[in-house]
Amino acid sequence: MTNHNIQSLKPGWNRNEIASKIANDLPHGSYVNLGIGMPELISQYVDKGKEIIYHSENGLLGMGPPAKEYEIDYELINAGKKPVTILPGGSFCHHADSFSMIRGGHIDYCVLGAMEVSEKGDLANWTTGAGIPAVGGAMDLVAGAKNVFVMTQHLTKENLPKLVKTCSLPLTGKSVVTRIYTNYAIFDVCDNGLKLIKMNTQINFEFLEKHTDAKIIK
Amino acid sequence: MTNHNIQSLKPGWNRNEIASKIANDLPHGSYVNLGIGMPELISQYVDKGKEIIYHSENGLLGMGPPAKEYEIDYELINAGKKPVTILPGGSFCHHADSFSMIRGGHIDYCVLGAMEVSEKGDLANWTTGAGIPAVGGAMDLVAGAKNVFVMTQHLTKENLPKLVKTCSLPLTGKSVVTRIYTNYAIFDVCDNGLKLIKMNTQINFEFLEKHTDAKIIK
Amino acid sequence: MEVNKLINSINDAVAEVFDGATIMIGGFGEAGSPVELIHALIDHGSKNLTVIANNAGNGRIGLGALIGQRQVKKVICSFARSPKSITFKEQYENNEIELEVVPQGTLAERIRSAGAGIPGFYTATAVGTPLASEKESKFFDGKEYILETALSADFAFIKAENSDRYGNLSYSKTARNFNPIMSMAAKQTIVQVKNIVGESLTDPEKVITPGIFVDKIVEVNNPIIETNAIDNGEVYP
Amino acid sequence: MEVNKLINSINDAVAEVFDGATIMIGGFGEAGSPVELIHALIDHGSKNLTVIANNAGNGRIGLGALIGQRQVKKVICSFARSPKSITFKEQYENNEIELEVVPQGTLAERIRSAGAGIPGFYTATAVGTPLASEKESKFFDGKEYILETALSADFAFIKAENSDRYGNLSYSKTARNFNPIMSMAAKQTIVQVKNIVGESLTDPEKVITPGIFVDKIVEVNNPIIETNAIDNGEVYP
Repeated sequence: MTNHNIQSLKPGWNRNEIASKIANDLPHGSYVNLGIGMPELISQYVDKGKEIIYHSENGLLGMGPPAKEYEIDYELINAGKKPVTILPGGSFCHHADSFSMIRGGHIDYCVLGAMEVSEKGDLANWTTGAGIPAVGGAMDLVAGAKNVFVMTQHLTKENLPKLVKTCSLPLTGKSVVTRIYTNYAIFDVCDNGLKLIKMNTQINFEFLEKHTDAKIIK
Repeated sequence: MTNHNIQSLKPGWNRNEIASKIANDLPHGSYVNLGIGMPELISQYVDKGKEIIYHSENGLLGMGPPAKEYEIDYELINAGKKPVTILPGGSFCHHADSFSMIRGGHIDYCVLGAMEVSEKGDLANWTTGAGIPAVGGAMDLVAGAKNVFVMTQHLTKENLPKLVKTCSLPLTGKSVVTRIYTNYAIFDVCDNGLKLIKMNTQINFEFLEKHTDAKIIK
Repeated sequence: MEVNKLINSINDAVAEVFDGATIMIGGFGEAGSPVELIHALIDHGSKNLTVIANNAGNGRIGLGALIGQRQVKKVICSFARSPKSITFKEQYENNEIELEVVPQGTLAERIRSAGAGIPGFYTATAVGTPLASEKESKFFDGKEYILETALSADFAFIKAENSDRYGNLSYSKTARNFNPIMSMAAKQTIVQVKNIVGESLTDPEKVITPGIFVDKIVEVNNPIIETNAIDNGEVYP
Repeated sequence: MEVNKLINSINDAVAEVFDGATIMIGGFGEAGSPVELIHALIDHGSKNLTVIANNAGNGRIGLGALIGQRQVKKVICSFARSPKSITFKEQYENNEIELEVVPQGTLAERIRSAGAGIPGFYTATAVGTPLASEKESKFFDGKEYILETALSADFAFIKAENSDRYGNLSYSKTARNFNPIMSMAAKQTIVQVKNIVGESLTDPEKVITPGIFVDKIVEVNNPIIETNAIDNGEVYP
């Protein structure tokens, strides 16, 4: 990637704009698991006219917003181990029951970050292969949720494409991602590649193809 | 079996006496599942100085005595579908959790009736092969409980031995019975046969051997 | 817009059941048995059903009546030999209904497995018995186990004590039995409940079936007491 | 004589732990983590332990301290990379401690399986990933699954909210997590509980862990709040 390319890169949508787009696509009444990090932004953009039920894999269904200072209870935390709240209609369960919700196909949507996504929907997001390998619930979520959404920057910090023909990093799951939201565009994972659903207005298709290693279908 | 034999047959212990012997052998604090029928007699003979916790496989731990007329609640029943009570310290659970107690080896003792028991500890007690086959929880209990006690008459209604070399009826479990209580004697199932633990005083060893097809070890 | 799974009419609640469907029916004996949902299904008239339940019905109400109406082609259960199981017995003896006998714990675990995304598991139950014939076996630490597969359904009929609008359920005593696991294992879970408690169950620690496993809820305040109904010779319809 | 699993001294509660034992430790982060039992184990001094937990400890208290004392030879967990997991990181980077990484849901299910008498089960989780290498696979309905085996332990260390003398337990909110399933999966289950409530928990519908899964109970009224302790730089012993 040359300096020229870096200078010409457009920011596209910011994190909050991506979060808002995902929030719009979550249907009323759906059961949703939001991954740690960027996906945590999504819930604040959900239209007040919809009720979404949030699942946290540590045994909390009906999770509410982060706990305010005076609400903090270290026995009421989310999967990121941060103090949260529980909404009316919420419930607690143990880990095997909580992961039955995930693995048994009861979670309608999960949204996760990515290091790489392949054009077949393979996801790599748990380890670079260096350091302490730590997977958490990511492999369960991608194997079990009905719809697996990826929320990610289109390019790595080195400006390399994250959407690739074949993942080079260790996989989290094979053919699991159903939809990808980046700062540049939204794609559905199809049998023959990534189908472009929406593109940021700052960029054009040529630019998108140049910065995407995976096959894009118009 | 000749008339002479039938006339010479001694009754041995009655059902209540057998129940009392089993009750004596259940240790304080043990978790016990009593099968439908004769084993239901056992709990009334448990010494007041011991506390036994009864499990009923339909999701009741800490089962109490049968419900009195004024206590009847058709939503509080035992595995035989009869109204019962729950004792302090009792709890309810769903069927998979209840059978986890059985199948996971958490029930210390189960006591079941028998059509046949082999000298290897095979048990047949669920079907004669005719009529509607119906197994209930018997196969789970014999496969899972730490100690499987059989409580049975020594002879069939036709005065044939129930303790046999090899079961002729369809099995409930293979090499599962640990101890047998009959009206004539008590046996432990050992590698090389049924070890005689106690014998009714009305009978002698010769008589016992004559009416037992399985190998008895003195 | 609020999540609200309550349905006013019990007939609407079962309206999507189709001919040839597989239906799980909760309950152990009469405790937790969704008799009114079954009666609505009799009215609805679906045929060639496969029923997964612990028993095969009693008398001529509830599951006993559904079988009596010849709507059921197959029963998967642990114990079909109850003295009051008259409609099943009659059809079984005439080879008019199929039976798959499953040990009660294996039945429960197969149902839970379907709900938990486990297509198969190994168990010691039934090893060496006729119910293990034709089943794959495998040794773990020198002991033999057989492979059992998940048991799922198109619909689950559930009876519960309390529900809120999300479908969070609590049960009464041993009426819990198969209901929580069946609610996990069906594509559509339909619940008859004694009391609708409004916004939410009072205590989130006390929810037994979380609403995620529930699709439709109908209130039946005074359900039939099966024992009394059978003693009184009641027949549906 | 009455069933009574209460033990007065926390040191007595862990006295049977032996060198080389496998120990499950409940909790997810600090919620439900039996810090005081772990500290008693540090005092007890057992070595070469295998620990099964979701994480690998934080700071220098609880599991972080146990690892820091070099009593642990292996950790089986889903996530050992927390920023505060300092003692594990140090030993892992020096090849002084073993790690088996297990996806969190598979970890939970393997533990529950041990408690439920299931030696192995199939799952879609991790199929096609490095964590599936060397695992048997099998197709069900055309989809690939891998075989995972039960995970049991010699001891389980559990933290609960309330207990009666039978060991019936309830938990507080998300402090439930791994505790109920670990209590099923160990030969000896040792519980630290905030409140002993006497004869029985008030409501038999509300028991989360039935006493059958519990061996020893010790009361710890005011357990350490890990977050605060770590922020304060506390170190055990």
